[in-house]
Amino acid sequence: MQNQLDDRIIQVLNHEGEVAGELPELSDDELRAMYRWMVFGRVFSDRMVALQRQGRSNTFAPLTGQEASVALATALQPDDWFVGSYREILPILAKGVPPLAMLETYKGYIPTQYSREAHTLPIQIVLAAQMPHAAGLAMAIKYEGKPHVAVGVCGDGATSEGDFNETLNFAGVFKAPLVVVVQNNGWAISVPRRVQTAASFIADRGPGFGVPSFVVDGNDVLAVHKVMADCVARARAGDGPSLVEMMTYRMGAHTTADDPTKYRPEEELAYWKPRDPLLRMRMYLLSKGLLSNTEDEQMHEAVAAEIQTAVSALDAMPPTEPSRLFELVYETPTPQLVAQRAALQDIGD
Amino acid sequence: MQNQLDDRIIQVLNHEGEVAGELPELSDDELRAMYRWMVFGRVFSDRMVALQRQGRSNTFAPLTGQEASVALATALQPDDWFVGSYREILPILAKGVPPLAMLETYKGYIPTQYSREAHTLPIQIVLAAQMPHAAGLAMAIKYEGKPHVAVGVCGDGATSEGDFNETLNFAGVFKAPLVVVVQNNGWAISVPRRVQTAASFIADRGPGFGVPSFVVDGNDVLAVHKVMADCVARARAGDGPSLVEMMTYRMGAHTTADDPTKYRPEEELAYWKPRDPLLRMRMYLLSKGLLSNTEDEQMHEAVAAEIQTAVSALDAMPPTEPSRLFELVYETPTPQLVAQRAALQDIGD
Amino acid sequence: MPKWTMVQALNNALELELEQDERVLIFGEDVGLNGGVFRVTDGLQAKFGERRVFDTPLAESGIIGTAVGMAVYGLRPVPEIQFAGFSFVSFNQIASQATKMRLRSGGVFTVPLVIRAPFGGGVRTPELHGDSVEAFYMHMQGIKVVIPSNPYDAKGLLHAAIADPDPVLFLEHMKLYRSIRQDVPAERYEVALGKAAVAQEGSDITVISYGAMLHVALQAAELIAKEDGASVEVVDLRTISPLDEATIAASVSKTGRAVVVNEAPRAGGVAAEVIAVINEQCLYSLLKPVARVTCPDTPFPVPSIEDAFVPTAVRIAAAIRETLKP
Amino acid sequence: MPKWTMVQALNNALELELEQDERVLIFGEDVGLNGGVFRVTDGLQAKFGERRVFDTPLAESGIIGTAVGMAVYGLRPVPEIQFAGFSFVSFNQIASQATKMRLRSGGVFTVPLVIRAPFGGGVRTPELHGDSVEAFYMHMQGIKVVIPSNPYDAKGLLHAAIADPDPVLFLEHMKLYRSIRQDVPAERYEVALGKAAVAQEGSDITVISYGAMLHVALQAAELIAKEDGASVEVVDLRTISPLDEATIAASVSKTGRAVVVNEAPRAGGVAAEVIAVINEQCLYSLLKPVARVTCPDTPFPVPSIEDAFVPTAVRIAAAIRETLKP
Ligand SMILES: Cc1ncc(C[n+]2csc(CCOP(=O)(O)OP(=O)(O)O)c2C)c(N)n1
Ligand SMILES: Cc1ncc(C[n+]2csc(CCOP(=O)(O)OP(=O)(O)O)c2C)c(N)n1
Ligand SMILES: [Mg+2]
Ligand SMILES: [Mg+2]
Repeated sequence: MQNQLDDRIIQVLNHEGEVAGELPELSDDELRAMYRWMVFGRVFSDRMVALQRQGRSNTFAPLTGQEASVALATALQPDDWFVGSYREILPILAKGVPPLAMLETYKGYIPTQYSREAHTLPIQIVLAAQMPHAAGLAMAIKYEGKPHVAVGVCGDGATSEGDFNETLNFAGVFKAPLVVVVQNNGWAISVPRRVQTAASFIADRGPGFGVPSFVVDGNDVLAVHKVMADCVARARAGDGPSLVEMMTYRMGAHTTADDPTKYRPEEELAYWKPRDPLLRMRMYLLSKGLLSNTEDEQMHEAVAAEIQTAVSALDAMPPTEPSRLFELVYETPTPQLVAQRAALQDIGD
Repeated sequence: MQNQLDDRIIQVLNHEGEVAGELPELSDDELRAMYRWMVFGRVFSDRMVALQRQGRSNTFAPLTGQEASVALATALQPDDWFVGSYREILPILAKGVPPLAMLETYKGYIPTQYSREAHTLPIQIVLAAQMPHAAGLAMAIKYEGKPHVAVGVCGDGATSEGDFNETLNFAGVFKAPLVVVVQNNGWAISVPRRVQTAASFIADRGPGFGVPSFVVDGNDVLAVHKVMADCVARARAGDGPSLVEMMTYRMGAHTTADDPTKYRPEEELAYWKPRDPLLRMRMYLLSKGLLSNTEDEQMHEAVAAEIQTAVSALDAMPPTEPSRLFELVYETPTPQLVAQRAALQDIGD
Repeated sequence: MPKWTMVQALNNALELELEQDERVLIFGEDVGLNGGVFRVTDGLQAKFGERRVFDTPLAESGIIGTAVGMAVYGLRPVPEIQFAGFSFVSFNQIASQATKMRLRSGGVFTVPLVIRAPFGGGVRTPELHGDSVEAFYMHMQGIKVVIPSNPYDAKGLLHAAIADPDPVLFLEHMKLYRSIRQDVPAERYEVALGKAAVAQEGSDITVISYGAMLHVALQAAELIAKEDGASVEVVDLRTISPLDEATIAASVSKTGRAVVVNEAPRAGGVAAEVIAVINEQCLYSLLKPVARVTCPDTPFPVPSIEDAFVPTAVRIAAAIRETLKP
Repeated sequence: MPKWTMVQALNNALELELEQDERVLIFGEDVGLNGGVFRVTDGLQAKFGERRVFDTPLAESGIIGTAVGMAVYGLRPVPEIQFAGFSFVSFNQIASQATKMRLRSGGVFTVPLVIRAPFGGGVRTPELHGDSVEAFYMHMQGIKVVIPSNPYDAKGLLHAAIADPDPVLFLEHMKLYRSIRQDVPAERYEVALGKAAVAQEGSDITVISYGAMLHVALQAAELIAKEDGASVEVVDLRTISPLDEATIAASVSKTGRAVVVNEAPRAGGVAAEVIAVINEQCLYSLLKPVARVTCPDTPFPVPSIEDAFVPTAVRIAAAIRETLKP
């Protein structure tokens, strides 16, 4: 149980949903909106898994248990950039990427629904390779003198890659307005966190690159929001990068292609079940009177309906035309690509 | 002057050659032998530069000012492995690689003088790429249950590469009998240390990988020996890896192709001149009566003669036969290589 | 003889190697308790322990770089890269390290290393899992590149690769992992590196391919035999580097016509090298231009459109027909 | 018009770009105060400040990876890799990131990025400095590869590369940095990417090359003209990817004979692709097999034996003579 609480771990709500630290400044509406996104993440993930089981979608990485990741987006402004991988779907959606873009991607289509305005890069598959992009975005923001920040997120496994470390180093040297976030969910497929590094905390990487670092209870959405808000504010003020390690837990399989019973001790899941980030936030909202059980049910239904709308929109979409791929290699297809497209179409006919 | 002394920097001799810390256990003969190697390094480096100027050798990276690096080898046993780059010539020689092997390499020949018994990898050119090899050697030593260690060395610039960080991480996770050493000489060609990382010390990388780390006065050969002896002993005892940062200074140009007046502040050199590691050790030996000025001169002459012998041996060597390259791609040349070798020989005739 | 899939044949080869040679080590991401994401290393940790078969941190450059050190020391590391596309993260350790140590040390240090990695289209994987990367490694000196097309060859080639004193990149096409069962001897045997096989003899035209495409080529050959009555010789390269130029030249000299098929993109692919070899060795036998059937010069397509890109029997048959024209 | 070396022409192109476009940034190892190890960026930091021209930590993957982020943001990064052989450390950021962002985002995010890097034999550099790497990048989709053979083209191609909306790898042969002076206009002009040039017209045979080898090919052509009285057409590819197939085909259709020269090793090199193109486009015009003159399939040779490996005018002339035989 490497993720046990520790003095260093910043917490706002304990796992009973009781206030255990200083609350971030959030209005009641913001709190409810945050909870709604968490519900969205849970329902969306379950729906994706179901679609995959029905053969209507390709391999999907469930985010169950990591819904506090929505707070990686809630602390951001529209012009801030968000960069993550397959496990960051929830903050990607919350940052403004339409659910349809995710559905397209997992359907195996070339996405048509990305927009520059969400300031969010597509999901990264090569672990940690997105992190230098986030640093580069932050360097560009600084170069242009803009008051924005970039957030780059990866998993605990990805922190072992050279690119993760080079990112911290570039961010430190250039004092880039970047927040580097690690969603430490205890596992990299079947490889437990202790095999990734002998350090006590991944956050211990920070000082070696001159980057202030923080460990936060990653199942406590309010704590994550608070830490992120602080780090983002410092970056915005020109005070440079930070490293945030979220202690969370992957409650599901790695992906729909994975069978965690092969490697995961049952007690571990039992330990984490009551620490479910959704439960905790719901208990808090219920206790504060910001949510009733009925409202909660209604919210679940509304979210499911919203997702169904996106799924229906996907079903109504024409599948990707093979020829579209030829348009996306270069701005102008090379003579070779033009000829190859024509040749493929001939055969297709 | 980022290399100014600091509480954390382990020192045995101050730059006046006075004892400022606990002396390592070394016999008088060992002390004299160590000093002789330092002289060897200085004279060898100067000679290589001269050979390059005469067109008798290719680009060379002088090691002047970094002669305390010999202590990276003096703490090792014959079966321990040493892995470094072009700046580590002195410990490579001290570890048992014949000077002729270095002369061949810099002459642009395929070396014939390496021996497996020196347990020393050839000079690495791709910065930091040798570091995982050192970790792999250490893992192999541990796998075989041998009481040996591996030492991997790179420069301050090389620590920015992914491979450097991945090495620390593997070493930590596998508790490999490895000592990772950084020769922080203040510069990576024209790029000063502060541009490499925002960390106060490169040694601060250690804790982020669970690797104990030490900062040592890298111009104090006794301090380097002492720290290395400790780290090597711990590794040998099964207590895992360490990270050692040597604070030293590149007193010459980066290589014979480089002009440091383009970028290096003069005051910096002035600061470091009196901190010359050779001077310091000589003052200590003189003060202890372990060396006289005459003996010192004789030693310089003997070393120069020894190097001359190697240079003469090089001059007497037949140059590399082009066909030899074909023998060193695979153990058995492929049919393609056999045909290509024959074709090249036809043209040559 | 047991009827095994390629996964079983590979698993058996690794088991035999671990049994017979203490120097053999298997490591990588998820190869331990989990047995690899495709179960190629299934059960090996249970049998040989964590010392011999172990998970590493998630860092391909570190995996290959430490393997180089182990190989120099005298071990026989067999690391796995989870998908061949991720070998790019370790490109420098392969291109400039594993393959250069022999030269750099004047022959004193060698790197007997086998890098296993799955790849290939047709199985609807996410981005960069399906890419065929062999041409990048074919242009590298000091490494051999192997791609088996069936369980029998897979086992024999893997044994030969592990016995080889130099680095070998061993690429396993995901589509072949479980789609074919074959008689595979349970004991150790080698299929020599550097030797192509004539998968089907024929007289009118030669189709040269490897890996999953070999089977598509065989389908096309069948189609042509049935519909056009022509006799197609099909060559399975098996080793991509070094190419078996003699087998290629012998076949094309005989048939006078050739189609080369690879799943990778066209420009600078294996097919180009095969065509260059044919040009050099048997141009005068050639009755028509050699046809190339490959993926186009695009990134590997997203799953929903894969089938329009990866060479099909119909596309290969069309190229054969075109090349058969007088 | 000033007579400039390639270093001066490149320096001038970078200066003009920095002047005219605030989005252009130059960074890498030693490119700032030191002006690059070959002085290609000399004086640029002094003129444009550390904000526009700066040194980075020593990490090629970080350099290219951050450049990708900057390019997505809307800047025009022009990072330098100190020697092309070290680009392998950043191979994944080039092969799977810079070149894939357009597709991954459905065209929303693009990566206008120019990676400059020196390479090439004949200048007695240490290991891995001299290696010709272009074939690795030719097989990559979503990047263009440029190798100029003279100062005029170098400047014009660099302007075109920086103006290009997609990643470009711009390879500068070290031997050409200072060995040729040429009239170079001081103002901005473009030499189009993707267009080969006929460096010398001829009628009996075509020699196809690029970079430093182009000049060796021209010497061979002169030798052949003088000693054999044959007329050699010499094609300078200039852009390696995408290849200008039309120019290649036009020339070989005319002459009926071809020799392809590249400095890189043979297997899977650029010459193989050029031969495949000739096979496809003008096999029927071909009177003899196309000859390949390349380095052998060895690592780049150590300095003392370089000259025995890198193609020479004598070797090229021998290949021309062989190919000219009836
Ligand atoms: C460079 C690279 N290597 C390997 C993989 C295969 N792979 C995909 S996910 C995964 C585990 C990732 O673990 P972690 O970074 O902790 O993220 P999590 O899945 O737990 O969110 C691996 C090994 C990959 N996608 N990229
Ligand atoms: C991967 C790689 N990138 C760039 C270079 C070019 N280069 C050679 S030495 C050097 C500076 C190295 O600095 P440092 O690591 O501090 O070692 P030092 O030379 O100071 O001993 C550079 C950039 C290289 N050899 N390898
Ligand atoms: Mg994880
Ligand atoms: Mg240095």
